[in-house]
Amino acid sequence: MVSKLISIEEAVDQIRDGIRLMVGGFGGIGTPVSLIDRILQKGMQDLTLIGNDAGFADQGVGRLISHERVKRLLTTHIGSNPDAGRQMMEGKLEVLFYPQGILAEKIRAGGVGLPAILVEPDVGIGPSQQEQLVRYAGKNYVIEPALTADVGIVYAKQADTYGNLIYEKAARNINPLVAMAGKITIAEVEEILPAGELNPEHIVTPGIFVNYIVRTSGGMGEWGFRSISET
Amino acid sequence: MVSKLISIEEAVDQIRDGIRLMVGGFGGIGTPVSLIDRILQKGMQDLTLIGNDAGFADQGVGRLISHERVKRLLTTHIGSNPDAGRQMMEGKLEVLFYPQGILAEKIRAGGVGLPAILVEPDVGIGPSQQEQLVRYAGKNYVIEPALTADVGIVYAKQADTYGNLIYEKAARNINPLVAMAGKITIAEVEEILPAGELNPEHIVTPGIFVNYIVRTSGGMGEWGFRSISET
Amino acid sequence: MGLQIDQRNMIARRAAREILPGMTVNLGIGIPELVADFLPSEWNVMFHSVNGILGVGPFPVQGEENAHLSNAGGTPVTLHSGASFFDSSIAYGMVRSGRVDVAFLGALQVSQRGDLANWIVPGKRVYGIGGGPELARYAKKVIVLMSHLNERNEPKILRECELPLSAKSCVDMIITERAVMKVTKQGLCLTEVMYPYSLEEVVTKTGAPLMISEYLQMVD
Amino acid sequence: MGLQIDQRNMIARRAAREILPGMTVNLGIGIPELVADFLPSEWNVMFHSVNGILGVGPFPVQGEENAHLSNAGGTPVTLHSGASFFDSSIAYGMVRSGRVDVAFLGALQVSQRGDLANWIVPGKRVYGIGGGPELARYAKKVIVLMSHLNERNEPKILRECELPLSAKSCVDMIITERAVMKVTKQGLCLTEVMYPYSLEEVVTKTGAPLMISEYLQMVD
Repeated sequence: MVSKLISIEEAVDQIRDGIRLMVGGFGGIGTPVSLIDRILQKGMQDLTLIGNDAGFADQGVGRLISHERVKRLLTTHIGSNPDAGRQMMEGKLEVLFYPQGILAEKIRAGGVGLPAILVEPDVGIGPSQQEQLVRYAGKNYVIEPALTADVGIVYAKQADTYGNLIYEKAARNINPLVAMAGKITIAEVEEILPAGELNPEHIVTPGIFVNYIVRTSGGMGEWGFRSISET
Repeated sequence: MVSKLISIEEAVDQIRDGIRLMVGGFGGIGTPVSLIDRILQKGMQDLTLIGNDAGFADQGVGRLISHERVKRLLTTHIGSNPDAGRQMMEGKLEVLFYPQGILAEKIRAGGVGLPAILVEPDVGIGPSQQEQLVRYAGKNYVIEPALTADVGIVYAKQADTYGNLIYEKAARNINPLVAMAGKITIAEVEEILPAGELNPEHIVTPGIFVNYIVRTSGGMGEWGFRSISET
Repeated sequence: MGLQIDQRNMIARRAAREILPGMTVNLGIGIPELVADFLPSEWNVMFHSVNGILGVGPFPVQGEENAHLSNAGGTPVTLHSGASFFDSSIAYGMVRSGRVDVAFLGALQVSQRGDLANWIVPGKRVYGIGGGPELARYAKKVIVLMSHLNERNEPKILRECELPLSAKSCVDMIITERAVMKVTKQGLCLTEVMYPYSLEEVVTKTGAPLMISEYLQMVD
Repeated sequence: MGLQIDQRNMIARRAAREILPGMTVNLGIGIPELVADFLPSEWNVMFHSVNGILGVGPFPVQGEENAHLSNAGGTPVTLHSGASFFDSSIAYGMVRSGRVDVAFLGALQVSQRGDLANWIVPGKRVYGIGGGPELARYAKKVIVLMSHLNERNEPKILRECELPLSAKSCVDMIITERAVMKVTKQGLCLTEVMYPYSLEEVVTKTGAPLMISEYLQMVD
């Protein structure tokens, strides 16, 4: 079998200025940090970033925002990255907020080829963002378009060379959804095995969704935990 | 932890004449046969049955149809059960056909609390079944309502007493979707372990979706395989 | 804001009394994260975390944190027996299909009708909408745990929220370091006043009318 | 209908030539199930089954069938290395998002425009819509494998399908025991005639006009 394992440099060649980049991870956990590092080093900019949250200013996906590489952010929460809020208020960063479960379903819909989802209007989508309403079975619903991306990047614990992925604990979060929604999907993985060595029952993301695998250069160790906010 | 394990008699007490019953399984594989046996014995009738296919006349879910316990069938394929086709043509059985992937998504939508899905009009939903069209982003879509059930019955290989489920091979099919879509979900299971004995990474259906577990009395062994159709 | 750790713990301890054995409970970020500490493990309360865990256990002892195991707030956790992992779409599927019994949320402001504001302070700080609106809309019971006053000692419980709303008419109960209030159709009903605060101190520092429960308790 | 096993195998062998190494391929019920037998395992073609398998392997030897491992047609199968299991919503997610390279389907009738009928014979037999319409609509390439004639020796390839359609204008290619035809914008183009049939026998037994390819092959 042709292995999908490539170098991180080859992988990041898929990512160009101005693309829609979707990123797995939730509050820093399960973020593909090596890919993000390399995107920063290569200087890509004007990105449209889609992800659960804005991470932290100096960690994970948040660094793309803090280094002003992102012009548009589709997310649910930016409380842990004050740079995102500041750039938003200064008009440098366009932010579209979605409720977390809705964002997850929009990404999944993109991944499984559905055009859109129907959502109740009162779950946190601002009226200005409600592009189209439809009356159905006596109630109003918002039509929320499915989300896809030019490139999706995810973090997984294990892969085989076909691209089958297994995640780890809470690092699963939105990664399996992001893995389906990219035209190109790149997985950053800790352990890479020959095809056939993962138990088919335990695979969470079938390899058909994954175009490339790269070996992670780590980074988790340095992070530690941080509470996202204290209300 | 209060165990969700009950007897098959207690489980089938949840099922009454005229309810919407959703059943896991695909072409006989992964069907909760012991529960179906007991439903037949108890004489329940006027069921609305939702499932992938009509099974076989003398095996699995098909027996409910052949014994004329079903008045309405929402499914994708009945080619393997001639009784279903005959009852349909005689006007005894109302059959609504959905394309397989659409039926699966309708069940999933019901399970995760979404009201409906949007579907392209040319994937096999008959015009007479297209209840409501919506124009969205320059194209027409059918609004297909989410499916839920009064009771959903599934087959799993392993459960713990909290109701976490692990399936086996192709017996997974629509079972994890059906497990989410019932107001009451009953799982028929081969092996039942104390809570904590299943690896949390390997659980496919979290126990929150499952109300009751019963021990299967088997039946798979006798079946053998049959090809659904030969075109 | 500005609460001492013992006040935060007191709120969490009181909140735990709203939970019954076997319930499915979501703990939001902040004070809600502390609630689990006040429940006996043998009650088998299943704590739900929107990042994809059902069955969150106690905080780990220092040095035994797992880098991949935190709650939605980023705090390291452990697992309870019967726990499972899944993706966020299923986590919210549990919420949206009505399978979460109680959600504890933090708040910036709450109105007398149970409106919730917890995502933005215009011109100052943007948190983001997060998962609050969906938990508020779909959990069977919604309880806000927060400080009674903001940093400028102004009431956070108001006739109308001044901050943009996260969700309307969703809160069932408010627990602060000073008081416990139920949201009823007639407005807020004060049921408990916490030591060392007086009834008058609670009423004065609440920005909405309070009905006094006939069973009002002064809690030590 | 009524084809001998060697004819069915011949169709399947010819069909296998439309597959390249590493492709993702869906095999429908009937003759399509036989296609995998004619591909070298080292090509690592990933066979997709809508009941929730990617990486279907060869048929097991008799006595080694697994009761829980069959393809969508109910035939026992084995696994190829790299295989995975998932639920049917993900199986169709792969289809709908355009990740299946080739789908081989059976048919009752096909029109000259590539319309497909394979779900009902009104008044006689109802098969059901199954997964055909979605595979037909979303697979990158759709190839029908069927007998050239029905049980009454009438053509199954027609100007217009007489039976209710499963999907419109979706078929790219038709392979029967008599011929291989491509569906083009101008209509059907005959590219191969199978031994022992003659060009005339194919044309006569086809219910739609056939353009003859300038590269027409008479296949032994």
